Amino acid sequence: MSASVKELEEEVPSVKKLINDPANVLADSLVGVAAAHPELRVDHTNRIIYRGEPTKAGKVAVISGGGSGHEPLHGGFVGLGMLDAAISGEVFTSPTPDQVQEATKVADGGAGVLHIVKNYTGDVMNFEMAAELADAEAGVKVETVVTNDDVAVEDSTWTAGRRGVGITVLLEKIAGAAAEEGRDLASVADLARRVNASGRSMGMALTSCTVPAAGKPTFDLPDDMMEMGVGIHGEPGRHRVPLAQASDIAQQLVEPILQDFDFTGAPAIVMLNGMGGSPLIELYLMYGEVAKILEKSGITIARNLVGNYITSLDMAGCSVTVLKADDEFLKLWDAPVNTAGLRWGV
Amino acid sequence: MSASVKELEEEVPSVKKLINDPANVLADSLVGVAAAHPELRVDHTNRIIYRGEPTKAGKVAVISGGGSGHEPLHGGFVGLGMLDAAISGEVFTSPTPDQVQEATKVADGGAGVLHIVKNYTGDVMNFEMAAELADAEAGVKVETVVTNDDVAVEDSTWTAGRRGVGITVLLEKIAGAAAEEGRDLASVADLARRVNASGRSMGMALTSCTVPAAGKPTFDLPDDMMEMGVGIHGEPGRHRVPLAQASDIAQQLVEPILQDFDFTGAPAIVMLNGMGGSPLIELYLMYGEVAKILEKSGITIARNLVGNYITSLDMAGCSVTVLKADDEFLKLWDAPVNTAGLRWGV
Amino acid sequence: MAGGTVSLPQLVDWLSRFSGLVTENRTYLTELDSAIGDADHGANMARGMTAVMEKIGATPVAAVDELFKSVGMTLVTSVGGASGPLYGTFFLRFGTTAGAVTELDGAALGAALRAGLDGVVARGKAEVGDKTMLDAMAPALDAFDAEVASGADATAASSAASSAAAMGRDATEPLVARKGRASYLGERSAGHLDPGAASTAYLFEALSEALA
Amino acid sequence: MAGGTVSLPQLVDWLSRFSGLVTENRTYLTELDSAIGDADHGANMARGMTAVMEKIGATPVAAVDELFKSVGMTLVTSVGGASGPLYGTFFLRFGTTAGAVTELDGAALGAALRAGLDGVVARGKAEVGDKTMLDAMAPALDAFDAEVASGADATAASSAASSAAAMGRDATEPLVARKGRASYLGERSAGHLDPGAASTAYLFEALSEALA
Ligand SMILES: Nc1ncnc2c1ncn2[C@@H]1O[C@H](COP(=O)(O)OP(=O)(O)O)[C@@H](O)[C@H]1O
Ligand SMILES: Nc1ncnc2c1ncn2[C@@H]1O[C@H](COP(=O)(O)OP(=O)(O)O)[C@@H](O)[C@H]1O
Ligand SMILES: [Mg+2]
Ligand SMILES: [Mg+2]
Ligand SMILES: [Mg+2]
Ligand SMILES: [Mg+2]
Repeated sequence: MSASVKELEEEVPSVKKLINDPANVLADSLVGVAAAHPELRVDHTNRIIYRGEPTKAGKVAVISGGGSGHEPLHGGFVGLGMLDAAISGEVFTSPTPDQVQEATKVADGGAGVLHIVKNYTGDVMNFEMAAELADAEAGVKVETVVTNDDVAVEDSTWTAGRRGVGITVLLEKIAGAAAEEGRDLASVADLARRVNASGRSMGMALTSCTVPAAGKPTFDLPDDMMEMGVGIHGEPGRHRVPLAQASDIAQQLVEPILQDFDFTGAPAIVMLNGMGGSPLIELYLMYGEVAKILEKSGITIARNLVGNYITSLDMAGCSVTVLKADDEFLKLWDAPVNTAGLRWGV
Repeated sequence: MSASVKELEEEVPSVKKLINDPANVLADSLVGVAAAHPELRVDHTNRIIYRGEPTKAGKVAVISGGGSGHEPLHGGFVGLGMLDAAISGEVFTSPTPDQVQEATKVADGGAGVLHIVKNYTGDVMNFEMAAELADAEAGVKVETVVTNDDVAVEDSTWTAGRRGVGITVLLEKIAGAAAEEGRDLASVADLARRVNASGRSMGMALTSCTVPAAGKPTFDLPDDMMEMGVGIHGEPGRHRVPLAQASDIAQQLVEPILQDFDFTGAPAIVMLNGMGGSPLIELYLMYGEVAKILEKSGITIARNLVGNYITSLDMAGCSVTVLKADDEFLKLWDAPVNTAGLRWGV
Repeated sequence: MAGGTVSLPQLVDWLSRFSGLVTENRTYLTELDSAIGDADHGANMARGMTAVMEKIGATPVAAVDELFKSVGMTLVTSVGGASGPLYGTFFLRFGTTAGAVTELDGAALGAALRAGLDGVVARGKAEVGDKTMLDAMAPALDAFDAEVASGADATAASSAASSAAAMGRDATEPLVARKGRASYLGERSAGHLDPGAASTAYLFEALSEALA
Repeated sequence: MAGGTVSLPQLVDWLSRFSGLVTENRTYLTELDSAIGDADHGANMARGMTAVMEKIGATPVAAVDELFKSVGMTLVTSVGGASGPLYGTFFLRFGTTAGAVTELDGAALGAALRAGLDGVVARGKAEVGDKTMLDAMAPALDAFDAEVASGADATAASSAASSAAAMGRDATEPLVARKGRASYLGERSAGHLDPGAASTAYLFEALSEALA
């Protein structure tokens, strides 16, 4: 017997969550999505959320997906001016190639499909296999953009590279608007890569999230500590540091972003994102602190988002995303969008 | 000396929140609101959020307010088609009469002002004093609607009556749309009272919220228990019951609502509201369960909202609001609204 | 106490001691409010009475009505919640009834306190037994009046009122709340002291100490 | 073991034991993944191998390639994450290399396992020392091949592979991760076992037990 074999532990149903069987969280939640959004179409077998209408012939389809637990990302961004489909994996587990392939085939309007993939080993591999399959089996042209905006992770050719986090939200909006305008696949993919290259994010956590199937917090955090540079899967951050005031936290989030990329000389789109467990009153407070620092650094904020957009279940904490925006980005940002999670102009 | 005198306890700054001084949470948060929403006007002295443009002459002003900690309520609902102003008190503490009076005077466009007040002793008294002052000092005509939709509280003429909770969100939308249409004060107030009379809510908590100034959870809840009939201020609920599955929780929320009021014979607007600390994946899951039960009871859901709309800081849990809707309510519901928290049609 | 009357500085001392008591015991008051309310009564009272002491310090007054109008308005405009209008109304009515004087004898003090209590009833529509601050205030006033009626001075009357208020506070424990936020708990509100009754007990404790 | 070869039922037994081990130890695997990952490796492997056993039970196969194509595809389509494509590719390549046979001798088993490992490398682009499942898989295969080269049968080779995999798993503890989710922790990833290396140690433990 292996030294590490543990007793078979009984599944305790007492995890404090609004769920039935922890194994069915995703499936059960999609039932609610379908009930709440008759304007969308939900494929429960493949866990795919589509727009109600099929992709217009000739329009590039923009699709994304990943593990669930980050809602409203991605399903909440399906609709006019943003995504054509979103594929959900299990909580914090990327979807499988067959799911992605199905969404790719169905969403394709003949002009090809853009895959927006957050840079995690699992996501990249599963989308890669799906793109290979979709091309081979259905002849669908796929371009992939991998987001990797998280400055908390040191980059190097020897590692898995940086995580894709907040920029994914902004990119889905901007690329979605470009596709809606009728641009071709190469141009939408190029735009998406430029958005990714111009954006940086940094996150922090006050508490851990709890994965339903695990039934307890992913990490323990003493009452007087916080995790800086945390991801969106309850991965512990790079540094555990003493709890600080909002103004200090803002400084610790913004500084590495500004050190990593030159944001001067153009307006910025800024997102102050909640991790899921922090109340809105705190997120606005944090946005105030972040805006102060950015403006002191000579950066003009042209647009902003404050709220829960790319979450980590019930984790308390927040992240900051800054996108250096040219006129094209701003115009596409302002274009109409009609999704459960973002809506304006319609 | 009194027997209950306790040692002066030092303010521990280690509460896990994105805040600076716990005494300044509201003021600091309003700085962020002002920075994030250039389309709004924030009076930091009186803690009032106004629309960017003054109330059109002849339009009834619809204003609301209450303790903070329930965001997006009320400030997130200021804008075209909904509120003209929102007044914030300290966390869970109603605003003072002078604040309300100031908002009333400023928001008045000559056609009078509707006060939307949630039924809590403090809110009712402070708004009452404000209305007296506004009428006496400035001659502003004020009508008040007090929401009291919480079926968790037994009603009687001997008590403070039922709390105002979720219906407040729906009422602010519908009354705001009616005011935007140009209806007069009496008609908007009458409509608002009809909305309140046709709606019922019930809430529950998995965990307590933590008031920043208190620095620790308002109530302790064992791992295997939940509070049924909880309010939005971390008041303990009416019953502490064993933790249950989402489908059971939905049953325990919907049953008392349906027992209290006859919802058959008309379509319903249903809100599945998050208390602030529960992730969206769980709220959608709960909505699916609630929708199932309502449909089984013969109720057709015509419109819905799923998300954090009237919260209790970082409390995990949810509430259900059902509004029996006639064609007038539905038409006004669908009218354009452009606020930070609700937006469509524009 | 000169000639059995209460002076303006003594009344200021009352407020100062009340401010001290609610500030020192803010955590305790908030804990009481956590059990059957929304965990803010200590913060509310401390914020309000700190504002009152600042206001009084900045703008000295010449008469009792002026003092308490300022106290009442400061509470009304700085506290919010239920306690703001209630304590605010208490002090506003107290001042109006006391009038433009510089000292109060026992009977005049009793009349002013009684007017304050009536203001609380008018504003909050609670009755004795509803598990509110009234349950400390009403017995305190009854004790005060009885002492004055039997010839005692303001000092002795205040001391009796303080004891009665403390007993009234303790007597709220078994009650089921019918007014205020605790009423939402129904039967579950029994077994806890009412936070407003506890702060009202401090109000009379402060009065008694100021006149001692 | 007839004639020193491994039969189809023994290979099914291997899978069944692997399924048992990851399911029994799902909490342990998830705990390892909590420390340096996202707390799902146990759930992922248990979900995948349960699906595999259901699939195998429902559709009996006649040859090794058929069996492992089915296993690989089931893992790819039911697991997701990093482990789904990696273990899926491992078994797909294993089957392709083993071919349409009904039994494998030690050398053939070694070649099939090696092809699986090459598939993991091709898919994940990790190297030994990156703190991944490779750090258990590579020494296991090296030990297997060395045993076969020195004339041992599949049973002995598998037993050696199992020990080497366990040692490789344990050796991941001090490493700083350079691939997978743990790499985001940088230096903080040191001091913890890699969850994928732990599940791979179960893979070889299961093989050794099935052939014992
Ligand atoms: N209608 C009322 N009449 C008298 N006192 C009341 C009434 N309602 C509430 N109170 C008192 O107010 C206290 C609560 O004050 P506080 O916590 O500051 O306000 P809130 O309940 O608005 O949070 C209660 O403990 C009770 O003594
Ligand atoms: N590039 C890679 N090559 C080989 N193995 C890898 C690679 N990336 C991750 N792994 C393995 O996968 C394991 C994690 O699997 P799992 O937790 O199921 O997936 P995820 O990381 O997507 O949540 C790691 O412990 C590691 O052994
Ligand atoms: Mg995962
Ligand atoms: Mg309060
Ligand atoms: Mg209170
Ligand atoms: Mg994992």
